[in-house]
Amino acid sequence: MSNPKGMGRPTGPELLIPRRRVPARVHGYDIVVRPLLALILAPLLAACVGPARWPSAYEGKAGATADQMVSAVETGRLASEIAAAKKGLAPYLSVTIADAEQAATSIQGAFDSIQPPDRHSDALRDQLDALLAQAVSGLSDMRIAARRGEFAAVERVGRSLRSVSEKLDGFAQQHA
Amino acid sequence: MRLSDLLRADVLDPNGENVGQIHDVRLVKDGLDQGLFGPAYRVQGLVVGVGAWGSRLGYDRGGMKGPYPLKKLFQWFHGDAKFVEWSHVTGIGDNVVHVDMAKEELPAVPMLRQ
Amino acid sequence: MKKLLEITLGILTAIGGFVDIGDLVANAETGARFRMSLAWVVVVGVIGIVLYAEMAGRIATISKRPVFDVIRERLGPRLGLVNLVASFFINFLTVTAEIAGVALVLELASNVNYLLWIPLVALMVWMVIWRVRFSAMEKIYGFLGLALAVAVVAVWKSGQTHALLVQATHLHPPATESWPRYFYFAIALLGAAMTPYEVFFFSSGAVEEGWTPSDLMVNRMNVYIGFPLGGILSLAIMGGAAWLLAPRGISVDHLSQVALPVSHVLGKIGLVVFLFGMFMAIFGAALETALSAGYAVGQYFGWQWGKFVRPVEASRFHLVVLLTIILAAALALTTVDPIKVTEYSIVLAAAALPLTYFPILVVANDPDYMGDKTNSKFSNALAFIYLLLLIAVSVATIPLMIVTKAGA
Amino acid sequence: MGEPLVNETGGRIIDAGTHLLDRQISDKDGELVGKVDDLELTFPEGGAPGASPPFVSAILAGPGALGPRLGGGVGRVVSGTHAILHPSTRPGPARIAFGVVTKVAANVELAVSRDELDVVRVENWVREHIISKIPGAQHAPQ
Repeated sequence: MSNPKGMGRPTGPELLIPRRRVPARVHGYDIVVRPLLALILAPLLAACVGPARWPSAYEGKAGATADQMVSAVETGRLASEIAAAKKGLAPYLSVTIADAEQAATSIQGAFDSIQPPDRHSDALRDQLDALLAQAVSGLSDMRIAARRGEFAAVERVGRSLRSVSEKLDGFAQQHA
Repeated sequence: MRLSDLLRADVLDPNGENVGQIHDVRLVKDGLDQGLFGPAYRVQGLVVGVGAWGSRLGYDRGGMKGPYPLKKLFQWFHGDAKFVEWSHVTGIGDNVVHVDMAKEELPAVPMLRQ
Repeated sequence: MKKLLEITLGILTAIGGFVDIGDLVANAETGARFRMSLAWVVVVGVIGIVLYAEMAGRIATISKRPVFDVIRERLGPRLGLVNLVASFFINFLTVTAEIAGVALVLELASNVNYLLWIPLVALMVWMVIWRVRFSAMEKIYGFLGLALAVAVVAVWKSGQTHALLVQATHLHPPATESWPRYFYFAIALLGAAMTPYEVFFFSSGAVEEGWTPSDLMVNRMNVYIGFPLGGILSLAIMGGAAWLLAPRGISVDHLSQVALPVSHVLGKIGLVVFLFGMFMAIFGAALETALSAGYAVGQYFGWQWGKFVRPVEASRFHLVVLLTIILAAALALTTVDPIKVTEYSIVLAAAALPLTYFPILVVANDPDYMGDKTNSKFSNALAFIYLLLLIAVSVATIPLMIVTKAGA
Repeated sequence: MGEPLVNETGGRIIDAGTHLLDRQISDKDGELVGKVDDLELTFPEGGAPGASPPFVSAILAGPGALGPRLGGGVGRVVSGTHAILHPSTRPGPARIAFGVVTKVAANVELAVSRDELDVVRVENWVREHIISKIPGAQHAPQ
């Protein structure tokens, strides 16, 4: 699944339809053989991916972490957009943002506990750590503002998180 | 004696050959009078076959509507079940019942529904 | 009019069974990760539950035997006990998930931590079971749970219906997901749709309501209207996640995210209605699952069960229900992730499906029980295909769970 | 599909395992009593096998009968529970003489009230010590 640039997951709310159009015609092969192969091969492949002992595995985990963090950040941003449009209720938005913050914190914690196997991985780690920290602190700010009922601030933080989200997404695509 | 002492017991013919396991015990309501209930259910005979699995599902007693594959599967599974009239039982041991008829002479199980 | 009221049993079971915490989570999660590519599983699940719930209801109506009576009689005490232990355990996880789910909805409405709500929710569930009439119970939660239909409105107003239907024809995972995960989530959706407690509750409810053969039509109406309705609500939840959450890369791990699409499209009023619907549907499911714990145990051992007698006359039944609620609340209070409990409960339910549905199929064919109301050839053919499917699912579940690390 | 089979004197023929065992027992008021966990077979006049066939003299119900049928460790736990909960030191299973049975159909129906039977001992204990202490336990059936 090599993923050239430009095939990334759309990030803006304006992109409701997936960019990558899936071919409408599905071959019999896709329906029958691929699932079967997957069922048979998956256990074998899964056995090969252990803890991040190899740099490539570490990179994969870093990519997956970035991907998960996109989910948390985008949840916060979506909540802030709903707040901006006056379409949400204060308690609901507070909880949604707090949930996103909690998810972000545990994603960050899980990544930090993985041992980077080599120097190159250290660099990768520094790069991602910075993004994760920005995400977590942004979501914390958002939660604090939401709990205080300051939804103008929530909206502001939401806008500022857009670039973090895009960078995380770029990182995820690059290191998928 | 309890019914469960008979169920799943092995049935041995006079040659010591294993006829199978007791799947079920057939009763007929013509025994001693039991007060309100009237005549008791008395043991008429034993339903004996190989492998008891699924013998309680009803596929071996006729009348089941399907599904066709299940019907065929269980009929094949229990099709060679034998019936032993109680008069042919000669002894009851621990988890084993002796009969005085050879395996080959035992009749098939009469259906409970025509 | 009377008939209209009577179909509420089916609607409650459908809303509470189809759209409970398990479905809300599974459908939203699937929509966010796989868009609509797994929508077909909901359709397969609806047909399956319609088929087997109709049989279970017919058996209960004609032979007066609820499902666990049938399981004990046809599978015998040993296999019946294995079935009881497995079903009870899965059902217990489901009760835990539902109680926590109601508490989570209250948190969303109040911003008060869900753990503080759990004891109150557990008490409410028990009090309703203890005091509220069975027929009143099903009518209240059945109709109020219909508020979830606001999710259908949200999808419709989003203008994405056509795009979602097109997505639903893509029967393969998106590029970001693998085939094993695709199948794992398919199994989760099927487990959520066909959860065994639905038939435990539905068939016991038919006995509680004292259905007679003249109610067979009511049984059919319940099943044919109630479950597809639940299916449409499920698809709307999935659809909302597929158009709003998936393109943003959001994966669902909190109940709060499930309400985002409705809030985004319909604003405050829509959100209030949706939260209310979630509360009612999950609360209804909490009642059903807690009662089902008592039904299953009582029917296996032959104890007096049910709300159709005074509580003192069904002491052991009420004791089982009470202990189940207390222990489920205790488990929920350990801060175990309620969403994870939900996911495990539906996947394990999928693995256990043949245990429940096989005896139903056999007895629905037995004239000793059914007289001339045995299955038609058509429903037998379909039911047999489903039986094979359920067995395949049951075999595949645990390996897939290991391979995909529970869908991670 | 045909009618249920009878013998030459009109006595109904059934299979004990299929038509009697594990069925629900209900009392004269329709209340549920327990399951037919086992059947007691008696030889007339203490006769030996081979002579006159045994007849079903009683229904055995409750954990004392279910335990041995389950067998193994689980069976011992069930039987043991029965022994602990029962006042006598070596209790047999609860016995319901066939003389009080009125009908063998979907349910096995009795002519007596369940309160006269040993099998509902635990039910009564739970009622007395737990359920009846909760307010509202007596309220009407629903």
